Amino acid sequence: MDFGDSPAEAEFRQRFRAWLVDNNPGLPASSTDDDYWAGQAAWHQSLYDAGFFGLSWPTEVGGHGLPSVYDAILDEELAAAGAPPRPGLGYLVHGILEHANDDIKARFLPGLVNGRDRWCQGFSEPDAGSDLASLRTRAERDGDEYVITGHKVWTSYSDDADWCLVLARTDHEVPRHKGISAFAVAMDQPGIEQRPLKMINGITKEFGEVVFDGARVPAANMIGEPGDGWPLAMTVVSHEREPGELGYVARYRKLAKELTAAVKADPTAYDAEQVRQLGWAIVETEMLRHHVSRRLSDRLDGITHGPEGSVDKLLMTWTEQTVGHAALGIGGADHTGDGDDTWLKVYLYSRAQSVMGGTSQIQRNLIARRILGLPA
Amino acid sequence: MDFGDSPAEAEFRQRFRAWLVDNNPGLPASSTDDDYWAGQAAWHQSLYDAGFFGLSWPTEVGGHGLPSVYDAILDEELAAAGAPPRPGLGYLVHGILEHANDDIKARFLPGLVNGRDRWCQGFSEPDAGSDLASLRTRAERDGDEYVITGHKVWTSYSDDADWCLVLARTDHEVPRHKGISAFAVAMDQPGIEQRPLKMINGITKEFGEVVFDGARVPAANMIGEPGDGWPLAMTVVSHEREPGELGYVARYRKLAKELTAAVKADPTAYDAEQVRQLGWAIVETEMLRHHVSRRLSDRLDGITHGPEGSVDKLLMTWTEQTVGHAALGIGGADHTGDGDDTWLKVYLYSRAQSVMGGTSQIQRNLIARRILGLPA
Amino acid sequence: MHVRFSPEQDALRRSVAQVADRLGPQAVGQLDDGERRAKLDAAVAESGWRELRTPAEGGAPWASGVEVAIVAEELARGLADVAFLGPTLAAELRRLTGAPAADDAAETVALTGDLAALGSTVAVDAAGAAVALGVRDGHVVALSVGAELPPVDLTRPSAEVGPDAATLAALDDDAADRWAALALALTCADLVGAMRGAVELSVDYAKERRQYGTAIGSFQAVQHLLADAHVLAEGSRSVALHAAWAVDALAPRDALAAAAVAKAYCARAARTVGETAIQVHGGIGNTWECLAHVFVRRALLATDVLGGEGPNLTRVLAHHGVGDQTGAGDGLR
Amino acid sequence: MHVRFSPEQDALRRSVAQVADRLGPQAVGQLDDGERRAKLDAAVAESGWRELRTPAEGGAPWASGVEVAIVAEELARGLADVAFLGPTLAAELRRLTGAPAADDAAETVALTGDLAALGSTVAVDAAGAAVALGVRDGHVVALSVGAELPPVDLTRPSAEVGPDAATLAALDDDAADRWAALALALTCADLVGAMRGAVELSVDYAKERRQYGTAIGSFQAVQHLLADAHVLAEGSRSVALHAAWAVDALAPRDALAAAAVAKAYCARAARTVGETAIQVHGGIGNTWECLAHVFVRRALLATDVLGGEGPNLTRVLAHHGVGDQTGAGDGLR
Repeated sequence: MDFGDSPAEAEFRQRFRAWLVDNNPGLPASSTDDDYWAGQAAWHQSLYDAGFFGLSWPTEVGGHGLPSVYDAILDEELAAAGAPPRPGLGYLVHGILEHANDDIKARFLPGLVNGRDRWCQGFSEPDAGSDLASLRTRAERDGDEYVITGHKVWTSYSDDADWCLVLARTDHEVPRHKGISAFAVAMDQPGIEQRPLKMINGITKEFGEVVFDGARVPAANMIGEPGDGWPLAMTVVSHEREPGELGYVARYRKLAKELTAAVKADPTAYDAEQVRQLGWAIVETEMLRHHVSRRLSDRLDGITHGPEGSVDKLLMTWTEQTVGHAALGIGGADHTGDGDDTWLKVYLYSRAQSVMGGTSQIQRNLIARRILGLPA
Repeated sequence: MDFGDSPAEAEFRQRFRAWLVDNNPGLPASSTDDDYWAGQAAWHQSLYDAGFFGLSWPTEVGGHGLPSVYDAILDEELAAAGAPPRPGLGYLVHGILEHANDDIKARFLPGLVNGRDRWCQGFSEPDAGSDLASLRTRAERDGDEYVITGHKVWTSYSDDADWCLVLARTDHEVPRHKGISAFAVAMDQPGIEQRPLKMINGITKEFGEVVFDGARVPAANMIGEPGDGWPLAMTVVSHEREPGELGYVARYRKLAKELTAAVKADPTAYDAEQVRQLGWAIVETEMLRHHVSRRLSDRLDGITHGPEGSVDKLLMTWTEQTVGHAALGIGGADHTGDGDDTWLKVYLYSRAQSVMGGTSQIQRNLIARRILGLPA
Repeated sequence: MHVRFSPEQDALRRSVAQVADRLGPQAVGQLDDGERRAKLDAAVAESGWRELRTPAEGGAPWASGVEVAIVAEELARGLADVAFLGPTLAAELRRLTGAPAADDAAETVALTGDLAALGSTVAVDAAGAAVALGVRDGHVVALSVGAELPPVDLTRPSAEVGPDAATLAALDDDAADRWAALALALTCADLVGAMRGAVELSVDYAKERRQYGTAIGSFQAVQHLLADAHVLAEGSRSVALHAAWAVDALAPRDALAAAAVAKAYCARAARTVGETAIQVHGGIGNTWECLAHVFVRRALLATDVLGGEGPNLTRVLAHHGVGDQTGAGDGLR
Repeated sequence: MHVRFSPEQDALRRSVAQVADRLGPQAVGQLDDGERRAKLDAAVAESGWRELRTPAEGGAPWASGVEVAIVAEELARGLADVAFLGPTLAAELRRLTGAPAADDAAETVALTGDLAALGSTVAVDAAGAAVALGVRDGHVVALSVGAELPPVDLTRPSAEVGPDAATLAALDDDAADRWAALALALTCADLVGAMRGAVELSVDYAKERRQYGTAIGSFQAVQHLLADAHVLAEGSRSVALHAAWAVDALAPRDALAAAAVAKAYCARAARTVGETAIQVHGGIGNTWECLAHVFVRRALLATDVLGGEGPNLTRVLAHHGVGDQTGAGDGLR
């Protein structure tokens, strides 16, 4: 039981800390501004080029083959420097790594990891949100290609994306989970229309809707075999639930740090309720940091988690929403137009965490049934 | 819309306030001590004899035939004087008033209202709590009598009771709700064994278990007709959910007042979290007071509430538990044995409010289905 | 004690509800519909609701705090994007201080930058207003209304105020307390209306939206979220009605204390109810096109006007003799 | 960074769990079984767990805060009614201040009346203790243990202390911080154990108890209450383990800050989890015979030792440079 650094870890920490001094791009901690996403892409490439991205992924795909705990160290240093979090792409990388053949991995993973290729994820549909297995997008074989027709929503960065990981139904004869396949679909083609989705905090660049109307994808771009879409989706979704994968601890710590600075700068301006909200933002963020260290350490011993990801997701959600409440309480709504309205946007953004990657209700169902063994 | 007193109400308020000066028995606000229940009986009779009990019940049974809002005025004055709440027996009175024939009403209600006869309520069973309709106590006809066999729990004051309002199954051939009848059973007979039930705050006098093993009750003591037990139970339970019926606003206000006095007596001894808990105890208690005034006023216009009782019950529960948290936070656990442990007991007692009279889960089900119209 | 609407109050409630339902925005896209908004404004102007707190003979207002709260609640429930809070509070400020009646120019009030008190920084609910009544150095002043500010509440714009102030009248403590009591009671009614609207919106969605082959409103988890939201709205309504009644019925400090109790309760409840509305709508609830966030944003403004949980808990505690321990509150005022 | 138990730590955990499961109370009625309690005490005495913080060569303890936390967590999970917290903290106080080793008499610690700091008013976890080490005027003193007090925690009695105090050693700031860090980390572990035990008890009950013809654990509302309780226990475990590690690995003030973070989190979580346990047990959960309240009462003692949410949030904020605004806290110490 050691939360401290090994000599190698300490060396890495020092090296990254030194690099950060000159390379902190000064972005906000989450998408409160549409410029953020362009900055994120540059930040991804900057981290990659300096050797600080994909730490725990295989070297063949551009990663560094380090234990996952290095991600936690990176996150701690990012937060300490007030730098933005690392782009969280692990869910896509793991989905492809675990389910694709070597050809797909070799063709797609290096560009995904090095940030030169932008990817989006075409899973959810207007009538298939929590109930993903009811998706209706279809892919029909036409020679060496499939033709895709359907409507996806919540496709992150779809406007900038070069590629989309699309789930589509290839077999209508089998039960609903079984007839789904996954494809890497090029976004730059006539059969695809992309529309921005405006979020409640006004951001339009994070999510989009994508309409596939006869888009074409080579059969060789199928990830796995026909019908393998569901297990791939489960891999992706389970990684989407893991704060260690997403690097969100750095997000929350950066926010808590900025809120602390605001209160310290003018302590008499804040009442007991606001100070209390700050206290809980700090406490929960620290809790999550240690929880992630514990989970990432389990991987050192080869332990991978199944339903425990739902525990992590709820802790992450509660932490983000506690930080969001502190942001609203302390930063408040800007009624004067003087400052910016970042804190209000942080609050509004925090509400999505209890929906995306599976609602909090779904996570609780999974915990009750699969961890606690309660009857259906 | 008038929260203020009419001239008649103001006169009543003054009269009661003057009486209270000399007649406040100085009991705690809820059962934190086994002596409390003996004191409650004397308090009931004292209120009755002075003409301040059963304000809204018919004069024929010893009430005063006043509008229900007089109960709210009485509760306000009790709380203002730091006097104990009025005994809450309205659920039994209404159950009998609404479902019994004139003979039963004449025989039983005066003694119930004047406090000379003590009553308990034999509804719940070890395997029939929330699911009351599954009760298994049975009453079998034997000439002019019924013979009762079964096991009841949560029978309030069963050790002192003269009478028990018993629900028992009289017909096993019909669906479970339909075969239940209600009886007024004399407690002083050989076929009844009473055992105290010790609550988590150590109190043993409030609730008991009652085992009926061949207890006898005249058929003339049936309340209503055979099979009328369920509608009677629903009347009783719905009144048990109403804070206006139970007089609990006075309980919570008295507690909040005592906690306020403790903090005012030594303000530097309490931290921001404790002061905050006090603030919410005051705010929620005030909310509940006004809510009860609103509900009682509806009755002036002849409006009776159905599922809205579940709304009242949840507001009452949240208020009691907020007061309970303040009691724990401010009064705390007494580790020195110097003072008394009233506040710890108040906290522990507050936890039962989300179970008795139907769990909070049941109340939410009723609100969702019967008020909001959500599908089953 | 008769905590029921009179027949006249019931009729008022129905007529406000009709206007809000007929002319309020039914979808986010309709917020930009200037023609609709002009019709709504005309209907409200014609109704006389904005003049309920102007002085009748003897200086008393034409209507009590209860009538004003009824209007505020129903307008909020329907997300009516029309001036009401601002003009009403401006009229009250003139009435309480004996300032001369306004000329024809539409008025609102100016508050401090955080909206927590009367001031001279931001004009709230400023649609169509030319003048904002604020306070400087203990005196009521008239300020010109400038450019609209980036909106927090999409239904009620705030605006800059000009630097020049014409002094109208002195503001004594009783008037300040009475005014604050009305401002708090009004924002409570606004919050109650927003809660009711948000619950209705969410219940309707939960009945329609299907996942796993069934309406999501049949899941106990969703039912309980909505049940709790309904209960919070009902409790808020009771305490807000008391505050509205207290505005004219109690002494100024007691009226303010009653209002502070209500505001602390309603502000906390509204945050939870708004979050429930977003949650029940799932992904859709996090998009701009869903009305859930319009309710949330309206509640944010209503919360901030004269403060939410923190400042009002401080007021309540001070009223009960528990001193301000935070160094930031200001007691009852 | 390797946040996993070593094989030795795993083995320790298993052996404590075995003792607690074998000799701890399986029902409320067994709390009065003196024979069982004597066997449990003998097993713990034999194990040497109470001596983990006595000094080895060089003055370092035999085992780190992590081992001590492992023992505390598993004992609490099994509601073990045996002295551990008190003797461990007494040994740590001697070790840190260089006070001479205890003679054979069993020792515990004396705290202030509210248990929030070292003091000389109440001896906690005093079963079998003859001596309580406390603090007066900045010095560690030895006090005699008197009569047992009415218990809050049914598994660990508190006791009066005698008036006479033998001064043992000075207590400097670093030692006081380090000691407080261990005390907080230990009580966090205790809370985590109580939470785990309460969740297990409640899950088992929810699987068995039937209403409406089905196990209550099949209702989504009950499932979600228990799922949240499990998540709170898991989050608490992570932050409590960090605090336990920090006791010896970080500088005293940082160790104390880590412990305060953990205690604030665990205290709040434990209150909720305990209340969930009572709620899931329904009527039965509100009776003395149900173990739910024994977990709640154990958690109340663990919460109060060195304080719960309020004092520890204050410590955390002070560590981050946000001053004490309440007039009641005492910064990091």
